[in-house]
Amino acid sequence: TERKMEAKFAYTPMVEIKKLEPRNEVWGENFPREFQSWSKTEQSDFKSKYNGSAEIDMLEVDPRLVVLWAGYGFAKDYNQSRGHQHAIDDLSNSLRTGGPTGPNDGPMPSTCWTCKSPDVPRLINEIGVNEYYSGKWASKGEEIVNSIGCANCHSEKSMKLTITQPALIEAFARQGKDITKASHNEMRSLVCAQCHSEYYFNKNLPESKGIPYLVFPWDEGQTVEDMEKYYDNVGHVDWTHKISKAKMLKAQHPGYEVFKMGIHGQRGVSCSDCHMPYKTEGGQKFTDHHIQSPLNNVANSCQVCHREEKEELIKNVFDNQDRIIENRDQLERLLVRAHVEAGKCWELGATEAQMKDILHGIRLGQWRWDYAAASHGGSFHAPVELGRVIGKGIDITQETRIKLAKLLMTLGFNGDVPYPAIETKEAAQKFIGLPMEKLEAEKEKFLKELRPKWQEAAKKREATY
Amino acid sequence: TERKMEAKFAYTPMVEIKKLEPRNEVWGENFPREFQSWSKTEQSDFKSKYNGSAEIDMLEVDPRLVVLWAGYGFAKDYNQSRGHQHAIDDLSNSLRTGGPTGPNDGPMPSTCWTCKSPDVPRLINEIGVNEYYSGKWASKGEEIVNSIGCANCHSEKSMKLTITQPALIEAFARQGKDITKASHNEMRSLVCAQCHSEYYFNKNLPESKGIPYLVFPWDEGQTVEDMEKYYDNVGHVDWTHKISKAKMLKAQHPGYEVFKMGIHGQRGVSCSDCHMPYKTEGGQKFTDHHIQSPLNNVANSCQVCHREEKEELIKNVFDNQDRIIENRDQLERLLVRAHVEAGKCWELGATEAQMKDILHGIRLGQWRWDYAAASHGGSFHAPVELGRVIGKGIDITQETRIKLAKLLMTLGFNGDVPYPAIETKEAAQKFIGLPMEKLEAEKEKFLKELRPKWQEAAKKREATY
Amino acid sequence: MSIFKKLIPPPEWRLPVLILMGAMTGLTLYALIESKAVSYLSDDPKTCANCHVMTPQYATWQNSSHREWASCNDCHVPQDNVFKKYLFKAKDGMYHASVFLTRGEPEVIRMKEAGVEVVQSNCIRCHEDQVTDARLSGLVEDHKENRTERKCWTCHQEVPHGSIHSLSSVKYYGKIDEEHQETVPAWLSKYLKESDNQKNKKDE
Ligand code: HEC
Ligand code: HEC
Ligand code: HEC
Ligand code: HEC
Ligand code: HEC
Ligand code: HEC
Ligand code: HEC
Ligand code: HEC
Ligand code: HEC
Ligand code: HEC
Ligand code: HEC
Ligand code: HEC
Ligand code: HEC
Ligand code: HEC
Ligand SMILES: [Ca+2]
Ligand SMILES: [Ca+2]
Repeated sequence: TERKMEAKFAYTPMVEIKKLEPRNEVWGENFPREFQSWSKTEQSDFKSKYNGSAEIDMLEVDPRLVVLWAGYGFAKDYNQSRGHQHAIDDLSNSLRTGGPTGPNDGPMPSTCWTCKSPDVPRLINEIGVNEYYSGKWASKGEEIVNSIGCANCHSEKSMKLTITQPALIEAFARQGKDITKASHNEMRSLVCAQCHSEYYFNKNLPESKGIPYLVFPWDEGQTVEDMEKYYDNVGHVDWTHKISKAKMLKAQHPGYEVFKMGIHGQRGVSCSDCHMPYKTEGGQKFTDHHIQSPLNNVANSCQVCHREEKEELIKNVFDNQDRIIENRDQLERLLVRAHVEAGKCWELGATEAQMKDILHGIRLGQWRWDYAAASHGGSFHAPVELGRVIGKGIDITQETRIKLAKLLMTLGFNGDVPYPAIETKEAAQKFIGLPMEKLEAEKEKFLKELRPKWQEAAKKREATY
Repeated sequence: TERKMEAKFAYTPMVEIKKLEPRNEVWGENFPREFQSWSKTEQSDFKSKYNGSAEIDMLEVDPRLVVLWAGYGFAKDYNQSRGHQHAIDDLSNSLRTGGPTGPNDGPMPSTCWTCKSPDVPRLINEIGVNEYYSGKWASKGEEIVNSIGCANCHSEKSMKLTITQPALIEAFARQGKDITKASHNEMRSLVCAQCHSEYYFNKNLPESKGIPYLVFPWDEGQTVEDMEKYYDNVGHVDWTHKISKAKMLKAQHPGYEVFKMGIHGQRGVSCSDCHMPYKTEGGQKFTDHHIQSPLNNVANSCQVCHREEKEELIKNVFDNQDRIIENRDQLERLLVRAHVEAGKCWELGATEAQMKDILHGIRLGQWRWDYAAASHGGSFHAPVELGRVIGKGIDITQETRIKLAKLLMTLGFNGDVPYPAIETKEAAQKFIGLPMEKLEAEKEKFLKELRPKWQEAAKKREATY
Repeated sequence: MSIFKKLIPPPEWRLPVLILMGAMTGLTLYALIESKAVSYLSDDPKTCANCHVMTPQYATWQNSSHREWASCNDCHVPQDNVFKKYLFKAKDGMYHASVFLTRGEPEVIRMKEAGVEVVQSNCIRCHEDQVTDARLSGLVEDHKENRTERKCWTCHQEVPHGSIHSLSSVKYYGKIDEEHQETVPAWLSKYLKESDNQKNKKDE
């Protein structure tokens, strides 16, 4: 037919896209609508009640977090997520990644780059998975510069959605599922599951001994209990808490897992339906690549399926979030108390044997809190499940505090362990003894000296493509 | 032809219905479809995962309840609700209403009849509200014999929906709302709110001193906190717990209140949409008066609005219920523990002052549990809100148990107070010291001797209508 | 030949069978007439609503953005091939008529699988140029498939019948506007006829 012919003639690709091309602008030549909308993830000006693209210092908003994470990187710096185009900058700017002075310096491994850039699949293809995961974060600074983009989700040949994350493919395989069999609609969520999933670094994989290999802990399932079972089985510990000495787990954005348990996930609504809804321009429907909070785009996301007023829909979201976050915040307070009470026990000379159950209780309670808290959007994605998880978290934490109360009295302490003075981020960081000035100075130096060199080197390399 | 005629045929009344006619059969002459469907509330053969019309002895299913209600009527007997046509029988058969031997005997007041029969509006109209609420339950035995029916919800003149429950009208008035301004769609839920609402008996109303006047505690609002505030303000106590001596509140089916906080309530879906869906037979549209679990009628209720398969919809309901009930059951266990721990404290010589906060904590924790548990269907009607309520209930109860743990040690008790042996209803009732045989014998006598007399007297009275 | 022979019943059965066959033919005719099944062959939406079971769909369609563009048959009958169109209609028509007459219609009618496919392909028939990008079809593998495999009304839930589906969902069940509305009452239109006709003549 005429139009189809037209298509073949008029729309020859502008450029040929190389395999695993990391530069989004290059893809943009062929796909201007998608590229232009993707570019808008640069914007950082929308704030909803709890989320949005604006930069929000979570430790400022909620200094309790500092105590919960004492002894771990997150106590130094933790911000609410921003658009995909900020991923590289935010990783580099975070105090968690420290101030490396050379390729073998700094607190974080290479693996940290994994969910931040289309340079990652390129690099894995070039040097292999083990090599990629090896070494310090700083060792790949010159290689990884483009922020999350086309090559993370698309194959350049067919433009089909594609999975470029080894961890996701491997997690499916270990569960006996073949990700290549996923339907197109499932792929509209699975491309997100590449990164918006709970993960840990496993250093004991037989073929990758000593390498912090990225693993999704889904072997037993994806509920909070399933993943806890997995971690308990493999004996995984993310860090030892500075105050309570509990062997902690950190939950990291189990977004996909939680979403699947909610009613939208159950009904087959995909992440893209809400975060990348179709948009009509010039009578053509295309996928809006401005991934963001749907509350900044209710008309194209929610209202295509729901006839209610925008205000009403936003209220529904807030109602769910308010109800979940009320108890989540309370659980935080209880965990702060549990940590300081455990600290007091040690101070009073408690034995390992006396503390054993208590420390395990703290681990399980905080894991539940974090599963709910780190799953951004989860209070809307699956509120009933998160209500359950937090309720159970409160139960476990309080049961632990009963044991603490008894132990404290056994140790001769009769009063209440006071709630720490942590009204501000600064106060909280001081309370746990973080040398903030030093950390900030190191970071500043890194950003002024080393990082510009990485960028320069990368520019040169890319010029040869 | 028949079917076309049918569509055009309007009702011509067969009989004239008297004002507040209590006999459902009489209304049935004019409205055979509604009457016939209403008659089906007699059926007691459907069981869903947690509800249904079958007779379910809740104390048998869950003997923890016996301990939670120690010292209160509910510990004697408590069944899952059945269809409206059983209301009079179930009230009479319940061990809670005892075995009166004459009009001024028995543990319960007249007010108990209020939500069981269309004879109630008739009687109130005849003798006045105060007179109706006065005296023992047994004093009205000859007057109230027809089970929940037409006159509870309809005006005989226009067949319009109407509110015949003084407590509901008064609750609206105290909140500054005029119930006569309610829209038709609101009325489709408000007729249910007449009975499916939290209530208490207020004996201190200025105009009705000493009379157990039926009141809906909605002055501060309808959340669990709002009603608690109301009860704390008026200093209401339903009973003193036999073991812990806590001044308890009993929540009674806050069905309407909870429903309104869920997404269906928020969207303007009414109770009738699910429990009395429209039905079309022979071209006539009518309301299915077989009020029951919608899970026994998914095709006509849920599927009007949802395209999913029946099995899928039922799974959604069970998923919500499972998630809520898991933590609700855990809260029950914690409350059992709290009661027996408090009992132990008294045993060890605790003082009122030492127990004050603890007892208040038990009151608040159990009130939250009961708000969630007594609201049948609530785990589906508003799961996110009930998740919040139960989470908070767990928090309060456990905080109380921390106080208990400390007090027990202060009183010289170092071990764990054992969880009572309450594997069966019998064991639990024995544990709290209920003389079940005596109660059952009294009831039997009443059912054999007094009740037949009531029924006979009523028959004579109705023959004169 | 031998097959026909086998079908002829033994002599003693012939009379009852004849009567039965006559009755069946009569009943079928009755069914066809009573349900105005012949009207099924037309494209006028009102003929669907003839059968009061279809009133909710008629009423919702009438209030939809599609009223001016798509009739029932534009969506519910295959439009790619004239033969298929009438075959589908006849099959459907007989089926609906028999359900109607036996009062088997459920409170909430739902499309059967075959019907779902038909409607989906009709959405695409009209909207293909909007939902698929001719340009991208060349560059993106499976572009058309990706865009059209999900049922359109999982997102566009209100197109065109709204989201409440039930025989009881419309107020004047069993009546479509034509039957109970007289925009211009008969006595008045009789009076107006002449002047109308005159006007028409003048225009000519
Ligand atoms: C039915 C719609 C819907 C679906 C499907 C959905 N989300 Fe969300 N998502 C939301 C809403 C609403 C929010 C809350 C936004 C806010 O509070 O501003 C949200 C929040 C988020 C946030 C935090 C956004 C921010 O502003 O910081 C992330 C990240 C997120 N979702 C990722 C996902 C992923 C990944 C999936 C699929 C696995 C998914 N979502 C599926 C509606 C949805
Ligand atoms: C390659 C990894 C990766 C993939 C694939 C990915 N994300 Fe993200 N996403 C991130 C990271 C990292 C951030 C945080 C960036 C930051 O804060 O600097 C983020 C942030 C977000 C945000 C927050 C935006 C804001 O305005 O606050 C949303 C929403 C989101 N992603 C949704 C999605 C959805 C939906 C998909 C799939 C269609 C997806 N993401 C795929 C890594 C990824
Ligand atoms: C499996 C994918 C994945 C891995 C591995 C990963 N991240 Fe992220 N990261 C994300 C996602 C998704 C977000 C956005 C989550 C959100 O807030 O909703 C994010 C957000 C961030 C942010 C911005 C918000 C903040 O926390 O301040 C920083 C910084 C960050 N990650 C650093 C790191 C570091 C350091 C590591 C290694 C220890 C790491 N990431 C490993 C997926 C990942
Ligand atoms: C986080 C994942 C993700 C990233 C990053 C991403 N896409 Fe997409 N893209 C999708 C999804 C999901 C779809 C929808 C596919 C579908 O349903 O057909 C899509 C669709 C497309 C399509 C098909 C046409 C359309 O609009 O639906 C094109 C072309 C496209 N993307 C180009 C790009 C380009 C160019 C970039 C980089 C600037 C990019 N994409 C980055 C996930 C992504
Ligand atoms: C692709 C279709 C689709 C999109 C897009 C969508 N929803 Fe939904 N939504 C559904 C379905 C399906 C249900 C389940 C109820 C049902 O079957 O009608 C649902 C349920 C809900 C509920 C009730 C459940 C709850 O969690 O309280 C709310 C509220 C809701 N959606 C709000 C939103 C908001 C806000 C957005 C946009 C951020 C959105 N939806 C986007 C299809 C969608
Ligand atoms: C959206 C549909 C819906 C609405 C609206 C609704 N309910 Fe329900 N109701 C249910 C479902 C589903 C159940 C659970 C049935 C089961 O578990 O078998 C239920 C259970 C119940 C039960 C327990 C039934 C039993 O089998 O014992 C009662 C009583 C009840 N609802 C009363 C009400 C009242 C009163 C209202 C309005 C104030 C209302 N419902 C509104 C769907 C609804
Ligand atoms: C006059 C008081 C009254 C009114 C009005 C009333 N109910 Fe009930 N309802 C009851 C009582 C009492 C029971 C329990 C009867 C029993 O167990 O013997 C009950 C039981 C039920 C049950 C459980 C049935 C089962 O099979 O287990 C449902 C569902 C229900 N009511 C819904 C409604 C709905 C919906 C409305 C309004 C349309 C309504 N009720 C109006 C008093 C009332
Ligand atoms: C405000 C209305 C109202 C009042 C007053 C009321 N009830 Fe009920 N009653 C109900 C409703 C509604 C149900 C069904 C609730 C459910 O289980 O979902 C019910 C159920 C019952 C049942 C059947 C289930 C069971 O608990 O075994 C009995 C018996 C009963 N009530 C006894 C009483 C007694 C005794 C009193 C007085 C102390 C009383 N009722 C006062 C509304 C009321
Ligand atoms: C628990 C409350 C309740 C009881 C008891 C009740 N009805 Fe109804 N009735 C309703 C509701 C709700 C409607 C729906 C009104 C509407 O939406 O138009 C209704 C509607 C009706 C209608 C209007 C036509 C229709 O079917 O929609 C008639 C007639 C009727 N009821 C007769 C009766 C008769 C006869 C009885 C006793 C056998 C009875 N009702 C008992 C609540 C009740
Ligand atoms: C009169 C219309 C109507 C009826 C009847 C109805 N629903 Fe809904 N339902 C809705 C609306 C509206 C929403 C909110 C989401 C939306 O806007 O699509 C919803 C949401 C839901 C949700 C998602 C929220 C949640 O609680 O998880 C489920 C599940 C659901 N309904 C199941 C049912 C079931 C089961 C029944 C029958 C017992 C039922 N519905 C009856 C209109 C209805
Ligand atoms: C624009 C396309 C379109 C037109 C025009 C249309 N329909 Fe439909 N029809 C649909 C779709 C889509 C569905 C499926 C709705 C669903 O499942 O939610 C449907 C469903 C139905 C159903 C199944 C019952 C139901 O409500 O889901 C019937 C019957 C029906 N249509 C009859 C009609 C009649 C009669 C007309 C003309 C008056 C008509 N349709 C016009 C698209 C259309
Ligand atoms: C003789 C009465 C009658 C007429 C005329 C009629 N229908 Fe139906 N229709 C029915 C009945 C009865 C059903 C329910 C069948 C069932 O679900 O068992 C039905 C079901 C349907 C369905 C859903 C079931 C399916 O097969 O997918 C569609 C679509 C539909 N009709 C469309 C139409 C259209 C379009 C017309 C006009 C061309 C029409 N109907 C004319 C009686 C009729
Ligand atoms: C006979 C051709 C035809 C068919 C078949 C058809 N449409 Fe349309 N549709 C149109 C036209 C023409 C318009 C523009 C109407 C307007 O501008 O008011 C339109 C408008 C729309 C719109 C935008 C307006 C709105 O109501 O939201 C949507 C969405 C849509 N159609 C979806 C569908 C779906 C889904 C189907 C199949 C169930 C369908 N169409 C079947 C011709 C058709
Ligand atoms: C995943 C959800 C989804 C599915 C499935 C879907 N659409 Fe859409 N559709 C949308 C969104 C979102 C828009 C954009 C609305 C806007 O820009 O205002 C849209 C826009 C449209 C428009 C343009 C409406 C206008 O007002 O310009 C038409 C026509 C349309 N869709 C038809 C279809 C057809 C036909 C199908 C099936 C082949 C379909 N859609 C499937 C979500 C969907
Ligand atoms: Ca954000
Ligand atoms: Ca029941």
